[in-house]
This record gives sequence, structure tokens and C-alpha cells, in this order.
Amino acid sequence: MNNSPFVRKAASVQSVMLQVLLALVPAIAAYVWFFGAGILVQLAIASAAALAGEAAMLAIRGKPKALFLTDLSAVVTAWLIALTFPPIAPWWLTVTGTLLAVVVVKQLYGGLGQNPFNPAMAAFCLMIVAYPALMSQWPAAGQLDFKTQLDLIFGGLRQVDAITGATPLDALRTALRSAANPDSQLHGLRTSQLMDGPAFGLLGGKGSEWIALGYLVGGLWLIRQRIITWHIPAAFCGALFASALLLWGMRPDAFASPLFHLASGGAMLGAFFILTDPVSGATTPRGKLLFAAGAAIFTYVIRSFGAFPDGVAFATLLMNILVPLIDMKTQAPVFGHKKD
Amino acid sequence: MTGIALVLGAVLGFASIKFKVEGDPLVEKIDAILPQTQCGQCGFPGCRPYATAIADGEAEINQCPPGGEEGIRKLADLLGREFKPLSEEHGVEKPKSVAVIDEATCIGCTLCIQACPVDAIVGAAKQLHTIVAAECTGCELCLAPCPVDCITMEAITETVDTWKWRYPVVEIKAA
Amino acid sequence: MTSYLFVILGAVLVNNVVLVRILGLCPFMGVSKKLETAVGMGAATTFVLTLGCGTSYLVDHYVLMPAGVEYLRTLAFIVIIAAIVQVTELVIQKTSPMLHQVLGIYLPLITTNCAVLGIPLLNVALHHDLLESLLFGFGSSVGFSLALVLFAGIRERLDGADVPVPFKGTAIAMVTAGLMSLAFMGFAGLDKFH
Amino acid sequence: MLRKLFKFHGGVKPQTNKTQSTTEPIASVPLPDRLVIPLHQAVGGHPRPLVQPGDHVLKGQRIGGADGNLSSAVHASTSGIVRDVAQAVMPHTSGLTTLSVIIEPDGEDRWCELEKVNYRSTPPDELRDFLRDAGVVGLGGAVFPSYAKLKPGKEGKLKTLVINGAECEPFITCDDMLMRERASDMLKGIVAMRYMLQAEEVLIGIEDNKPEAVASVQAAIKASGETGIEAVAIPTRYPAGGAKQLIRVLTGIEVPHGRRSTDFGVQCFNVGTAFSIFEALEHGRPLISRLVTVAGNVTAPRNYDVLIGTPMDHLVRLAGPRPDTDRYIMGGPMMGVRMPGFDVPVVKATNCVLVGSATMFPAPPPEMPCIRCGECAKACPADLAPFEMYWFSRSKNFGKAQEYHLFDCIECGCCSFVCPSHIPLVDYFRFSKSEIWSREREKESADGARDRFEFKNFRQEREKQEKAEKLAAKAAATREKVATEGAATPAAADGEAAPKPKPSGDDAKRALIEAAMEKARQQKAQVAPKNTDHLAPDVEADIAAIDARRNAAPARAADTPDA
Repeated sequence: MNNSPFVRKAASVQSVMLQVLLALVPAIAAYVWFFGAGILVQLAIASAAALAGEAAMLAIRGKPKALFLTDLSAVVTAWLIALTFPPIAPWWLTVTGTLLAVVVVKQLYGGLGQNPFNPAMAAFCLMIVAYPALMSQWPAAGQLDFKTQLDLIFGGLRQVDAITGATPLDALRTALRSAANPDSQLHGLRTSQLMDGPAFGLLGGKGSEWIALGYLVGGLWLIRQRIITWHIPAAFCGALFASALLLWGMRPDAFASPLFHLASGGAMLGAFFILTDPVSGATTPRGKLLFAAGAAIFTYVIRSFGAFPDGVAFATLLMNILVPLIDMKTQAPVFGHKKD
Repeated sequence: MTGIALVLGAVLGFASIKFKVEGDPLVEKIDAILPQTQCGQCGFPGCRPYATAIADGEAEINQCPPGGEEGIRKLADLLGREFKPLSEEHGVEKPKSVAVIDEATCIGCTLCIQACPVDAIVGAAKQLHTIVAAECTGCELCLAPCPVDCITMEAITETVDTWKWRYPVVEIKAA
Repeated sequence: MTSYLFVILGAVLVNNVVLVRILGLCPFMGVSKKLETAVGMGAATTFVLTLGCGTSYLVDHYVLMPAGVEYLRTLAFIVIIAAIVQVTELVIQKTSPMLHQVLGIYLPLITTNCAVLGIPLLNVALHHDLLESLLFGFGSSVGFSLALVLFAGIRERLDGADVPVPFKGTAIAMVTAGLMSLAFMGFAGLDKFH
Repeated sequence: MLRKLFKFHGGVKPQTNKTQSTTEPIASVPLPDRLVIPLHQAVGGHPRPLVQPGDHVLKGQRIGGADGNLSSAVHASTSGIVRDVAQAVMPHTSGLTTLSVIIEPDGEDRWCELEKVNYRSTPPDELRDFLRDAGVVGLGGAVFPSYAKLKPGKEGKLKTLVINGAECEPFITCDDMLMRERASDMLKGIVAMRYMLQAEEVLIGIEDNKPEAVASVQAAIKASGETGIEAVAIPTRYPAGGAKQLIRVLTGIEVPHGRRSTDFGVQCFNVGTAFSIFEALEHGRPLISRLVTVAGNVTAPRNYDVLIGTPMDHLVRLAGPRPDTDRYIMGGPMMGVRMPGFDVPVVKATNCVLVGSATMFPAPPPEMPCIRCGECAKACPADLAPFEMYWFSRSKNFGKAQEYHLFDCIECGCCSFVCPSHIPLVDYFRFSKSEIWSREREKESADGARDRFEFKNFRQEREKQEKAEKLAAKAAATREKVATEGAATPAAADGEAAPKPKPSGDDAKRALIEAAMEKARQQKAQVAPKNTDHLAPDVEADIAAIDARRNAAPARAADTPDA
């Protein structure tokens, strides 16, 4: 029989994870609206792979399967993977990434709650390092119908270069670098001119900026539900905005605007859903601020100067490395030991 | 090449004189981990000599039965050595106990008093001896010298003051 | 001035000696169980490597090259490093016997730490001047210390994790090192930018 | 006038379940057949028994004397015959026994002669002794001897005396009922305490879910005409009734772990304690009864005035326990202690007997791994990081757990209450704490053993040396004698053989000591094994007899299997 307390609040890991999944729905809706239903297929593939991988590991380790499969943590990881991978990534890429995330990055560390790295982001990094081409092909909004997407996902059609381009982030960076080059035909063009193409929308990529809005809405709802705190999103957005503002303010022609950075790529997803993963993220209030601000700066640096299309995933992993030290050094003073 | 070697040799020689090491605080740290039963089961005449031997690399860390597995773990941790199970030739880990003198049989020979390494037995020649239970380390060194075998070891029973909360049992219903 | 900064930054992050160049894995795995020892090892290595880079540059330029015996470079560097390690060991033994005990065999093994030999050799290969050599050595060793300390932080926490038995200890540490290395790949391309 | 109140971090709001037991006034309990009064009921030393089986005792008669620095007396709760002074199961999770006085009531309930005290004309030290002998201890649950807390700090006076009527635990209403029904008597106790502590102001903190109690206390204050005493309604949030949290709410002061609150000019007592101090001073009645809430899985939850030592099942029967009752909990659902049985006695710490069943307090869902969500840290009223403490407690890394201030944990249960992974966090902390305490005890005894061992070695060394010196002196004397004699004989060789009159040469001295020590060693070697040889004849006879017995024993043992 248990000891005190004998009463508990009705709360469970499952309900936490379920609410995170629900919060992703607006963004997914926007995704489907602008880019077609292919993403739903990806979500299904990833979920199935995650559950299968988790079930296999639980079976090998002799852990109760029903308990841990229904906690939905694997599904959250799967959805994050599906949402960060290109929607037309071949199925085996999604499956491999998901399995790596669940089996290696999560279960080898002991499963739920014990992984120092964010499984979804580790999977993204692994895949983008291993298959840079496949991981960088994004269709433009409304470009591909569902049939073509299915063909791309399940093989067959593979002359993707003709129909897809880089992400708006990548495209703009390349364009900006070209604009800086006197030999290029883009030389001398302003950022606004560079963003005039069909791939760009009001702030970021066409369509993708609405998805970012979806993440923002879902994330704010999570804060209201007290699933996440304001610290990480605020610090991430603030630091990303500030670092973008700094360089854009100095050279508006060479760098993208702060709002573009916020509305593009994985910024919103990262701020509300990825960096807020409590397992691999910092936990103290001050630690969360540091953690998210650091991630934002790394994100910006990698986006602007690095070799990869987006920096959120790498920045997350980099900050994950720092988490034990951040947590250790930012412990709040306890009752009676405060200095005020 | 030889020149370089000579110069470096000179630097080394100078350094070895300049930074000569005296004393060994490590022994203190090891000694602090040992249970201080002074039982000699490790093969050394007391805990401190054993600590010195460990520090000098002359003894293994798994020779102390009263310290048990946990003691070995702590030593391994301190010294950055690998954990190894208690060496069987030095004894087995037993529940902590104290020696009790059967006062009906004791003849007052004082042999146990001389044997006790921690002065936990009081008494005088030809008088009953008693063990101060609070000071007894349970080393069993008094058992052998007693000519009338009147000393026995009794496991310490739990009282409210020494009662411990158990490690929470993780009950996961198998699915 | 900026170029020197980039030498350091490049050595610390972009071409991190452990996580990107995969040098010096022996102490990286061996002395990272505890934060304290990792910090000590990092400091010792930083000292040895920085000093080693400077000394080996001087020896290379003013002894070996004038004498035309560049083929003795590796040998000479090893001897220099060995001597510096010896001195370091004596100093640590004197100033912090606990650290000396805890670092144990890994302290003299700094001698054979491939990072410590590799960085001076890289200095030669990259045609660094004296200041650059020193900065490169310093940056690399700071990168080494950084990786070591961060790794130790994670490993301390992993101590309490319910890692599957076959992966406990070094195995999961290797996986972790791999993932850290992956994270550092994010810096790829940064050094080319300036 | 509205007082500025402060906030403590965290806290939770469990269902209070208090209204059920406040509908009826406090009731008395018929005498049970047997009272089991544990001698050790309060923090501090174990009181020694003052009665023997067969003694007749009167109500209020002291049966256990305070022992040692911090200890409190124990009294017979009614008149009757002492049946036994023996080990009995105590109301503690462990189910261990403790020395208890078992009294069979004679039904007369006759008081012994009671001695009253006028606290204003008695020196404080005597007053404290009086309260110690009256067995007054903190009735909030910690049962700390009150006399030890009734000392003002270094300055000789106190800023604030905090009286704890917050009663934040769900289900419990005994303080509420006390304040409703006995406010004026309680106030007199408070006035006495204020006098002893020389407190400038008195703040009575009451959670605002008890408006009747607040009104009653305020009326009593008004009626008494005392100034500087105020009943303050504080926001209802568990654990506002924790002493540290209440002090924080009322005064803004945070008393750190391990520090005395008087150092900060504050002291805190429970309302029940105030009442029993009144009883002791005004009527001379020692602490032999207390108010106990019976609630939970019973048909008629209610408060009772219960004699200390009354078996819990005797008490619970009055409230009508439901048939599926499977446990009693002493205290509330957040911090209460599961009882090892139903017949354990009510003691001074028993503020509530919470009757439980599997449906009322279901077992927690299976424990999941910690996901570091930080809910526990948000709920912790001590600003701790429970998930970090848990992480290291679980892996038995106690040093690290302590680095995260394990011992600042007050075990209020908020963290376990909110944990979405259903981890029994408090159990892990209790485990770690008792493990650390046990290690500290071991360490202490190890240090003592080391000291004694080293002293013994030192002593042996000294004895050896003294002996050697004595022998050396003797030898020197002999040699001197020889030398003087030798000087008379001219044949004696000079130099090495002839010792100087005063052997100042180091070599000679060392040689001498060595020789002496060698001799001592030999002597010792000779003596030691023969220790039993030189015994008195009667002892030898004893040994022979014992040896014979011993030899006979195995023989008998060997015989038995054959038989």
C-alpha cells in the first residue's frame, strides 16, 4: 500500500502528450491546405514506425508495452519528424529517421524521460547529414497534387529536382549570397526584390508562413493549458529577432529581416514544440531562458552562415548538450536561502 | 636531437625537485570511507594501514567485508578504479552486529579487553566484562581469544530511531 | 585581428578537435565520468597543448628547419610533449593530489593523446605562424575541454538513467559522443564564410 | 485594517473535505477497556517509566518522566490499574513497538491532585519545567516539546508570535472546531505564551475557508480586551499551515532549514498547543487528551475530545466506519501516516484519524518515468527541484540529492500530488533522508571507533615506552653500578666497553631502549599465551567446569541424531 500523499491530481503523461498533439493540429491543417494531403501520409508513416520501433524495444527490454505505447510520447516524436522532414520525402527516409529517433536516441537511453537529446531533431540531423539532397527538396505551395506526392513518397517518381526547390530560407540565403557577388546576375538586388518570387509570401515562404502561424496558435494554447511555460518560446523568438535585427539593421541588403526569420523554417515549431520538450531541454526558469536564447543564436548563425538549410535542429542538439550544465548552474535559491 | 633531449632533461630534473610531493592526503580520504571496525579482515592491522596500502597500490579495494559492496563502490569512485565484487578470501558481508558477553559464563580473564581494538569492552581482571554496545564495531576480534567462548555476535535489531524508509517499489503492471 | 579570432573559433567549434576531427578520444571517453575530473583534465590538456604548440613551433623553425632535419619532426614533437606532460604531472601531483589520483593513467597518457601531437603537426601543415600556432593550440584545447566538460555533464546525468544493461557505461557514452558530434556538424561551413 | 500578506512559492489546492466533520460539535469518547500510552510520544529523549505493573494511577498522574535535554513527561489519561509496562505497536508506519504503559481504567476517572501556576509570578525557567512536566508538546503534528520553544531568542524578546490555525490539510477540522468552541480559553493560553516570549505582536493565521473560526477568534480577542493580537484570514492553499510557510505568509520572513525561527524574531505554535498550555497553567491539567477529527470513510465524520492512549478503532467505531475500510491514516491525506493496524493508540501527535478504503484513496496509477516537466518544482513550497532530487535519489546518488537541498524538503506531498507520471516522489525523499541519516550515524560511530582505536594504539605505545624507560633506567643504574665497580678494577677496557657515567651518546641510549623493548617484547610474548596459566585456582576450576560443559555439548549434539 502506498504512503502519503493519498490523494493526487488527475494528471498523466498521456494527457500531456495528447494536448501537445492537439496543439499541432492547426499547423497541420494549414499544411494540408497549402501543400496538400501528403503530409498526412507522412504523419501516418512516422507514427506507425515510431510505435513499431517503440514496441519492439519495449518487448526486448521486458517493459510493459501497453503502458508505454499509450503514453503517446512516441507519436509526438513521430509527428515532429514528419513535420520537419520534407513532405515528399520517400517513405523509407521517414521510417529510418523515426526508427533512429525512437530506438537509438530514446530507447537506448532508457526510454521515456531519459534521453538527453531531442529524438526528432537528432533524427533530422542524422538524415540531413546522410541524405542532404533528399532532405532539402521542398515543393512550393500548391505545386504538387496528392497523386504526385504519393508517387514521390512511395517511390516511382524521382526526378524531383525539376519540380521542387529549396526551402524559402535556403533560397533567400543563396540569393543573398549571389547578390553579394558582383559576377552574379542577381547582383545589387534588394532583399524585397529577391523575395518577389512565387516561393515567398508576406513574411516568409508562401504557405509556410501560415503553418508557422498554426504553430504559434497551438503553442499559445499549450501555454494557456500550462503544459509549457512562456520562457522558452519568448526567449527563443526574442533572441532570434534580436540577432536578426542586429545584422539586418547593419546591412539590410545582405541579411534577411527578423520577421522573415521568425516566420520561416522551423522557428515557430522549434520555439513552441521542440525546444519545449522538457526531457531534453532545460528545466529551471533561468535555464530555460538561456537554453532558448542560445538555441536562437545558433539557429541564426547556422541559417545565415552555415551549410544547412535550417539551423533549428542543430541548434537544438547543441543546446541539448549544454542542458546538464545549464540546469546545474541555474538552480533557483531554495526557501530561506534567497538573498532578497 | 641530443641537444633537445638534454635541455628537456634538465627542465624535468629541475621540476622534479621544485615540485616534490610530501604527505598523502589520499590516505585520509580512503580511511574516511573505511568502516573503522579495525577488524583486520583485509589482512592489514587496522583500517588506516589498509588505507595506506590502497593508496600505495599494494592492496585491492575489495578486501573489506564490513564496508561491503557499497564501501567498494565508494572506493572505486574515489580512486577512479573499476568496481569489483568483495574478494571471498577476505570474508563475506554480514548484517551489522554487536558482540554480547554471556555474563554467566564470563570468567573475567581480560583477554577480550586486550583484543578489542576500539576499547568497547569494560571490566577488570576477575570481574565480569561488558560490551558497550554503542561502541562495538562488530569486528569479532574478541571471539577468538575468549577461553570460555562466552561472547556471541548478535545482529542489531531495528528501532524506531534507526528505522529506515524503504526504497520505493516500482510497481508496473505487466501489460 | 579577426583572422586570429576565427582561428580560435574555428578550432573551438567548427573543427572541434574531438567532435569533428575525432582526435583525442581516449581521454574523452576515459576521464569524462565526473565533471570535476573533466575540468581538471581539460585544464591539464589546455596547458600541455598550448605550451606544446609554442615549443614545437620554435623547435621546428629554429632547430629542425635550419638543420634540415624536418623528417625528425614527429620524433622531436613527441619528445617535447612527453617532457611537458611530465612537468604538468609533477605540478598537478604537487598542487592537487586528488586530481592526480583521479586522472591516474590518463595524465601521463596525454603524451600519447593524438590530439596533442596532431595539433602541432596540423600547425605545421597549415603554415601557421607562432601566434597562430599558439592560438590554434589554445583554441583546440579549449574545444577539447569544452567537449570533455559537456560530455561529463551529460554522463553524470546518464548515471541515473535506466539504460539497457548491454549499453550501460561506455557503450551509451559512445552513442552520446556520436550525437554530440552530429550536433557539432551543424557548424559545418561556418569557417569558410569569412 | 487589512494586513499585507506574503506569498510562498508553489502549493496546491486539493479538495478540502472539511465541511463534513464540522456540522456537529466536539463530542467526548466513552472510556475504553484499555489505554495504551506510549512513553515516547514527542521529539527528543525517551521518557523513563515511573510506574510498575499493578500500580494504581490517578488521572493526570505522571507515568513517564522527562529524560534528558529535550524530552517531555507522559501522564495517565484516566484513573485505573497499570496492567503492564511493555512493548506495544506504536502509531508509526514501521509497525515497530515502543515501551508503553497499559492502563485498565477503573471507570472513576478520578484526577490526581492538580497544581496550578500563576505564570506572571513564576520565573520563566520554572514555568518551562512546569510545562515540560505537564507533557505539553506541539499538537500540530510535529510534537516538539513546547517548553523548549518557549524561549525568546538572544534578544530576550520576540517580534512576532505566530499562532497556527491554518489547518491546511484536507479532512482535518480539529483546530477549526477548537477555535470555534474554545477560542477564549485558547486565547488565554496565547496570552501566557506571549508573556513568556515577550512577543510584541501575536498573529493568528487561519485559512479563509474557516470563516466561523476567524469570527470566533476575533470575537474572543475583542472580549478579552487584549491589544496586539490579531486573527488573520489567509488564502487557502496547501501547505499554508506548514510553520515555515505560515511565517512567510504572515511576516514575509523565510526561516531557512536548520535555523531557529527565534533568530528571525518569530516563533510559531499550533492553536491546540495554546489551548493545552492554558489547561496546564490555569487548571494544572497535564496534556492527557486532545481533539481528534475522525473523517474519511465513515458515515458521521466528527471531532472528538480523546484521551491519549485510546485505541483508534474504539474511537472510529463512534463515527461509523464503512465496511470496506482497509486502513487508518493518522493525519490528513497529504502528509498522514498509514497505521500498521486498527488498534494502535491515539497519541499526542494524532490530530486526525482518517479512515480510508481502496475506493476513497485509490492506489496511484503505475509509476511512469519522470519527464522533467517541472510541475513538481512549480508546486514545491520550499522552492526545490523535486525532479532532480528524485533523479539522484532513485539512483542512490545521495550526495547529489543533498546538493539539491534534499533536507529542505518538508515532505508536504505537493510534488507527488501534481506529478503526471505518478511518481511517489516523497517516498524517494524519505528513503534518501533516512538512508543519509543512517550513514551519518555510521560515520559518527566509525569516527568514534577510529579515535578509540588510535587512542588505544597510542596508549599501548606509551605503556610500552614507559615500561622500556623504566627498564632502561634500571639497566642504567645497574651499569653504573658495574661501571663504578669496573673502575675499581684496572683490567676494564676503555672506549666502547666502559659506559660513561651519563650515557648521553645517542647510540648508547638507543641501544639501551632497543634492548629494553626487545626484552619487553619477549616478556609480553611469554606472558600473553600464559595468561590463563596463572589464574587463581578457583578460576581454573571454573574454566575446567566450563570446558567440560563445552565438551559435553557437542557430544550431546552428536548423540541426538542417533537417538
